[in-house]
Amino acid sequence: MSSVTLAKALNSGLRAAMEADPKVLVMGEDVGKLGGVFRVTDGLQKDFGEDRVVDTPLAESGILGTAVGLALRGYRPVCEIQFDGFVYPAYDQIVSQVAKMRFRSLGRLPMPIVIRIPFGGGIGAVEHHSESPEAQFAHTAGLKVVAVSNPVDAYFMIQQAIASDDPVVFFEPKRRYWEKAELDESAPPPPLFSSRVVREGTDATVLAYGPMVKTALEAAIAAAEEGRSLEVIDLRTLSPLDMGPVLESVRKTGRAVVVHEATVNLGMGAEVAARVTEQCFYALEAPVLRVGGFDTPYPPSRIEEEYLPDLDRVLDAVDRSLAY
Amino acid sequence: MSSVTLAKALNSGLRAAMEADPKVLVMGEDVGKLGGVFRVTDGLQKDFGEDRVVDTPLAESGILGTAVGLALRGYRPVCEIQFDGFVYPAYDQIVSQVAKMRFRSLGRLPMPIVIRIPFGGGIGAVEHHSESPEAQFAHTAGLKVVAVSNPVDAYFMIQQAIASDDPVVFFEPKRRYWEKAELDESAPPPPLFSSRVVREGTDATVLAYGPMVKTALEAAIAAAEEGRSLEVIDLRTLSPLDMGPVLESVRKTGRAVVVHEATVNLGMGAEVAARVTEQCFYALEAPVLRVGGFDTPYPPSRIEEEYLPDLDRVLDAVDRSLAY
Amino acid sequence: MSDPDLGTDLGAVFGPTAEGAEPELVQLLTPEGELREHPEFSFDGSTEDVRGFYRDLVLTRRIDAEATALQRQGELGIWASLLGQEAAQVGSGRAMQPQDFAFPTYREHGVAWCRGVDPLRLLGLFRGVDQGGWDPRDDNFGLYTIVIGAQTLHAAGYAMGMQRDGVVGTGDPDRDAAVIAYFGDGATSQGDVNESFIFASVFNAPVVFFCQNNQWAISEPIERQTRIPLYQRALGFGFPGLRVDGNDVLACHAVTKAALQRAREGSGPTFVEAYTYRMGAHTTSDDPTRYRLSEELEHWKLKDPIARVEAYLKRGDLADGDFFRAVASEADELAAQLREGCLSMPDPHVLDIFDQVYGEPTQELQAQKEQYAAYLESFEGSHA
Amino acid sequence: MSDPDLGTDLGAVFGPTAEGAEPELVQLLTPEGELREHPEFSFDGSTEDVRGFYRDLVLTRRIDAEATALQRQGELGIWASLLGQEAAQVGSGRAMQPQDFAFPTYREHGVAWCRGVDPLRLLGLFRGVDQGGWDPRDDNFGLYTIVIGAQTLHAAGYAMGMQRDGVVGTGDPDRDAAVIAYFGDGATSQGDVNESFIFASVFNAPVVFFCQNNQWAISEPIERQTRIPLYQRALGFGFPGLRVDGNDVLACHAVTKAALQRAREGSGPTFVEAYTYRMGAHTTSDDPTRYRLSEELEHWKLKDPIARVEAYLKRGDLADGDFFRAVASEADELAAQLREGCLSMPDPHVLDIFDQVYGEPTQELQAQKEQYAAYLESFEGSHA
Ligand SMILES: Cc1ncc(C[n+]2csc(CCOP(=O)(O)OP(=O)(O)O)c2C)c(N)n1
Ligand SMILES: Cc1ncc(C[n+]2csc(CCOP(=O)(O)OP(=O)(O)O)c2C)c(N)n1
Ligand SMILES: [Mg+2]
Ligand SMILES: [Mg+2]
Repeated sequence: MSSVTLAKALNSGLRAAMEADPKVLVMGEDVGKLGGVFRVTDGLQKDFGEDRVVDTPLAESGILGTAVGLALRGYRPVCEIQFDGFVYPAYDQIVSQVAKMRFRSLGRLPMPIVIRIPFGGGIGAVEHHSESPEAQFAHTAGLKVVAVSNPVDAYFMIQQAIASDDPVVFFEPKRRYWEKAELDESAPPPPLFSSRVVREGTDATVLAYGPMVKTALEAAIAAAEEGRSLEVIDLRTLSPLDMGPVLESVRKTGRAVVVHEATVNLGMGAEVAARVTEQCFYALEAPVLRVGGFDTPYPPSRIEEEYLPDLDRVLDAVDRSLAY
Repeated sequence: MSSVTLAKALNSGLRAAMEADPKVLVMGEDVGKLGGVFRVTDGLQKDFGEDRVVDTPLAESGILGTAVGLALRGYRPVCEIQFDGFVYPAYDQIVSQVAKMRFRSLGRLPMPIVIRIPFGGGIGAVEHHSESPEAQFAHTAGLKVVAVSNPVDAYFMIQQAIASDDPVVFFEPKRRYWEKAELDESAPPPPLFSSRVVREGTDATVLAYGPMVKTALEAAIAAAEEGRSLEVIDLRTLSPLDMGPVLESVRKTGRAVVVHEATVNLGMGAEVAARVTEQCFYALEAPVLRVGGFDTPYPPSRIEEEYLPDLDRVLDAVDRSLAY
Repeated sequence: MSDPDLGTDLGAVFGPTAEGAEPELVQLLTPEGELREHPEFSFDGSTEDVRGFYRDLVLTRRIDAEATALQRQGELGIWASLLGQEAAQVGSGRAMQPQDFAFPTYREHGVAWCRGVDPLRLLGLFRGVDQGGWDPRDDNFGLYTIVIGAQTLHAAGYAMGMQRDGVVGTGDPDRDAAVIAYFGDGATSQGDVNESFIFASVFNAPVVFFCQNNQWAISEPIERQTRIPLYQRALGFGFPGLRVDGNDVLACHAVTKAALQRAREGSGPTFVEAYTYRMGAHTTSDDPTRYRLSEELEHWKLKDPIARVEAYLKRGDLADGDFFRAVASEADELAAQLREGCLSMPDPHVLDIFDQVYGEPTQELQAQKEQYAAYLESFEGSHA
Repeated sequence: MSDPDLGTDLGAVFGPTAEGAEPELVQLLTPEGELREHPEFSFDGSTEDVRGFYRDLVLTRRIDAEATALQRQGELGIWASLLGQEAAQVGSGRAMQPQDFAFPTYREHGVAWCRGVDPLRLLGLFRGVDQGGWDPRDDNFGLYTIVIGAQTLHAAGYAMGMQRDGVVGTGDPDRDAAVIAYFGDGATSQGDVNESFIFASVFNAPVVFFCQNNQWAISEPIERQTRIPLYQRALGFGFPGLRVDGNDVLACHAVTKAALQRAREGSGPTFVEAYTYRMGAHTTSDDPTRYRLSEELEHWKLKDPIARVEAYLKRGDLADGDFFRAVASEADELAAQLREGCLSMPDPHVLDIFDQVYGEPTQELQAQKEQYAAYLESFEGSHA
């Protein structure tokens, strides 16, 4: 048992995966000597060499396109996108090649590629460094999408994602990179594509993932002081969604609030709301409410705290839900 | 009054816009002599010259990126993406530049760019020629997104989109290009960003856009024969959504089915369902049901008719809704 | 332009040297069927090889013609004809070793033939029964790629994989391998293609970039993609580029063989521009009369890739009537088989697609499959 | 490699001619401050101009230093220093005419200065109060662009607009205009940048591609982006490319002026590689000690862009102590103003963002604004 940051847990997970399988490669911009701008790949090139930890030319489409070729040759590339806002140049290779190669080949050609994306805001960054593009990938058939919320999941989920024969878009909550937790590397992890109740409650269900899980938990604590019992679920997997625990919880509480940083319009909350409503219509005491970014581009960092969902906005939504 | 195809109506609309404003440019692959693979720009280069109807190098990011520069210089580029599946190389320029330039400039710099995208399946095409990527653009703040369903709208909406100082992603139902309708060019059109009831009914509301409007109307006719009265709404605008007519209708019928070709998971139907449920919760007799593509890539054309939503699948959903 | 007051003509002094100048084109067999000397390249094959090329060229063209006919009769949804590009494809395809890997566009039917892919498998995509009916690992021939240029990055990455597998520059001819990436003149404008040049050159990956410049990208002439000869693009990325007569199978073979050899030895990428012409429409959906003149076509007819080989074989009495008759009837048989196979191609079953998306199926998708199966059954078999 | 059995060395015969060979670098002022002759270029300005450059260089460096200090003190979230690149930016910036237009990256503070943009406006993005605080139309200086390479396509498009406006090649020096696109060495690997070369060359658009090769893309050395001198990239696209001493303000001015002139006259694009060095960290968030050696830094210190101009002015008695003192104190004043202005920069109001997304506001967004305003009020002003 040791206390590690989320960034360090990812680093350890990557290291474990590279030790376990010589076909695992890490590639991206500045992942070598620098160890990535968040140090997630720190020390890997030193220990595994330049052939397995590849500083690529500055071209995201090139990174994903060559990763496809490497995967066809039997490798398992783990591609780092330096910041969420820079995944778009690779969008074509991701949605038309990575996501479709297996389908195109009648199921023959696996694409064991992991696309690591530090996402979300809250770190006082400039434009394009605080995006939340997860819904666009979750909408793309052929991809699997997960989001990490804590160091323990980070350590295990990155290894599970690398072990997957399907392409996984792996979202890392950059504002939580420095949060710590006790990590027991011997404790058996839950399946990669499963969501989990992280706090039990009875009055309403708060659904979150990535950086918003902490916010949801803080909201639940605050609510408890006011005598309201919130159940918090960490979705963990965004595609496929693991609706089991979600439906079970909502059937119990009758109320649900979905929280994410991404724009509410067509964000993950839309899909969760639609499914919850469809699958436990009569159990709902109130419509599923959504808390997320407004329908604007991400604002200048000086006002990002007002733009981002926080404890108060979650509780406000819970109040509105309970008012039904 | 003359009977024109949807493709011809777009052609006439483009011509009218180019005559009205010398700053309007048409650019894309094969839009010149060929007149586009669907002939939507037929004859325009001959009449307006190569400076205003530009055959570009084969590079979608280049098309949108240079369009941004032209817009900054005061032009109004109308960019043709040859097929839906080929918009992705331009995705970065669209979501990070076209969509954000005005916001980045504190509202100073308009981006009067229209991105024409023939979308959807049903024409027996090969891979990448039958995609429905509208939800991804609707999720992107800074863009406006519309979908055309008939020749009359095509003629007016393309002109309205070109006249807009905001970027408009303009979806054209390629399988309906050859459908005809009477066009009265002097009839005043409804606002661009408005949805419309295209058939009145009382038992349930069917919401559709683009190619699926015809399918929805056919379903309504079939339902009528079985004594069920369906109201059909053509959403027309996907971002912003015009919820007024939708909510009014659902409050009346208590039931709604959303239909689109795109993958159901995080498709437009998710957002419509979430909003309808939130905004007329107590009026709903049944959850909003969604009919759309399965969570697979678009299949080989020999089975596309089974993959695509059709009259029967719409009616099946209506039955399930009425069963609540 | 000359700019006296600044005392320098940037274009002249710092511009592309070969601008304007007619680029030299590697040719070993003239349109008349005469062998030609070239200072750098020579065909090192036997007469048997040339007869083999002739057979490949004829069969390839026949396959293409049959597919076009099948489309006309509604058996294929669309077809992309390689008419006129047979020599570029057979010459380069035959230069490959079994361990090499080819990444095609949607038009490399001749390369597929050389790699040993059953021509029938090529039709699936165009008939709409599948999106890639062969297993690329069987013959080291990738799936057809429709998104222009995307496959060039796959090629660079695959070549990087070969480097990591230690099959480059070992000196063992049966071991050393390389990749060949096919693309068109229009594709050279895509960011992906240029990025593939960068990855390949920076990592010195064993890739031959084989560009068939057939003068057209649908309706756009080559001038819409470049203002200098395409092969010179490579000079901007630090590796050799050269232009070969794309209608000369001997030259295409010699040049590609040298480029592949260079890649296998660890000397990095080469750009080969096969200068040829798209004799047919872009695809069966296209109408070239809208944008190009028939004179151009007539001009290129004189450079036909097959006629010159036939002339060469006949002039030198290197093949007799029996040979030509045999090839012709083999072509007819092949075409007949192809037609028969096409007509009897089974349609896919819609329920199968749910199992082809992921290696590890998702509950959600399985549920969709079951629901849809039940739905189809509710029509008592009228759909299913 | 040499390949006897194939009788040709593709690399030698068809490879980039200048591979290996030390590329020639345009230099007019040596690091020691001595003027140097060049066959093609000469500085055509006056001593007054050189003093002006000196002032620009010093003030630019001072602005940069102050911004770095402000970041260290927590007044800016981040800062991208141009330390070491002053000459490239001032030389090229001063070569522009008012009607020309510049598309910068996030590091062109020196160009902004030359264009007349208030330095304070540059800080907004880095302080997080806005994402572009100046109106590009005021000084023909585009907004900072963070997505690497994206602005090069905007530049090509803007230049195509100039062509359509009839302000290229008219012969009227006050009318003819051109665009200059700034980007780094790392950016040359992006598809967008290569596509911008293609659009500019195919349409012969009036663009100068000004690449500041500062040897590093964050932690990646130039070898990760190219294996030949960057300026040679242009040869692959059919327009001139040349390398200039990026620490020599006179050479950067002369070369950029000639390139812009060429563009204005309608002779199309030019690629200028300003060979320089990033003396500081990539940004204030970066730690270069993790990936590069201090020797390199020491080596480049000897080529300082300001020292050589100072040496030149002093050696020739072209400026006296008063001049240098005046510039120094002007710099201090400017820095003080900048600091004061920065500290008093108003924070944006969150409710304003709802009005900056669209020209024609949407009901949905207006509703969100009103709801949020009401929500904020519910905290009796504690938020708002
Ligand atoms: C990214 C992308 N954009 C557009 C298209 C549509 N398209 C198909 S083929 C083609 C022209 C390709 O020309 P070229 O590269 O010269 O190859 P050729 O067809 O001549 O063999 C175009 C524009 C596409 N398939 N992919
Ligand atoms: C598309 C994209 N990918 C990655 C980044 C992250 N990033 C910011 S600056 C930079 C390096 C740029 O190097 P160079 O082009 O040489 O410019 P310099 O910073 O040296 O001036 C990178 C990778 C980005 N901003 N945009
Ligand atoms: Mg072509
Ligand atoms: Mg740099």
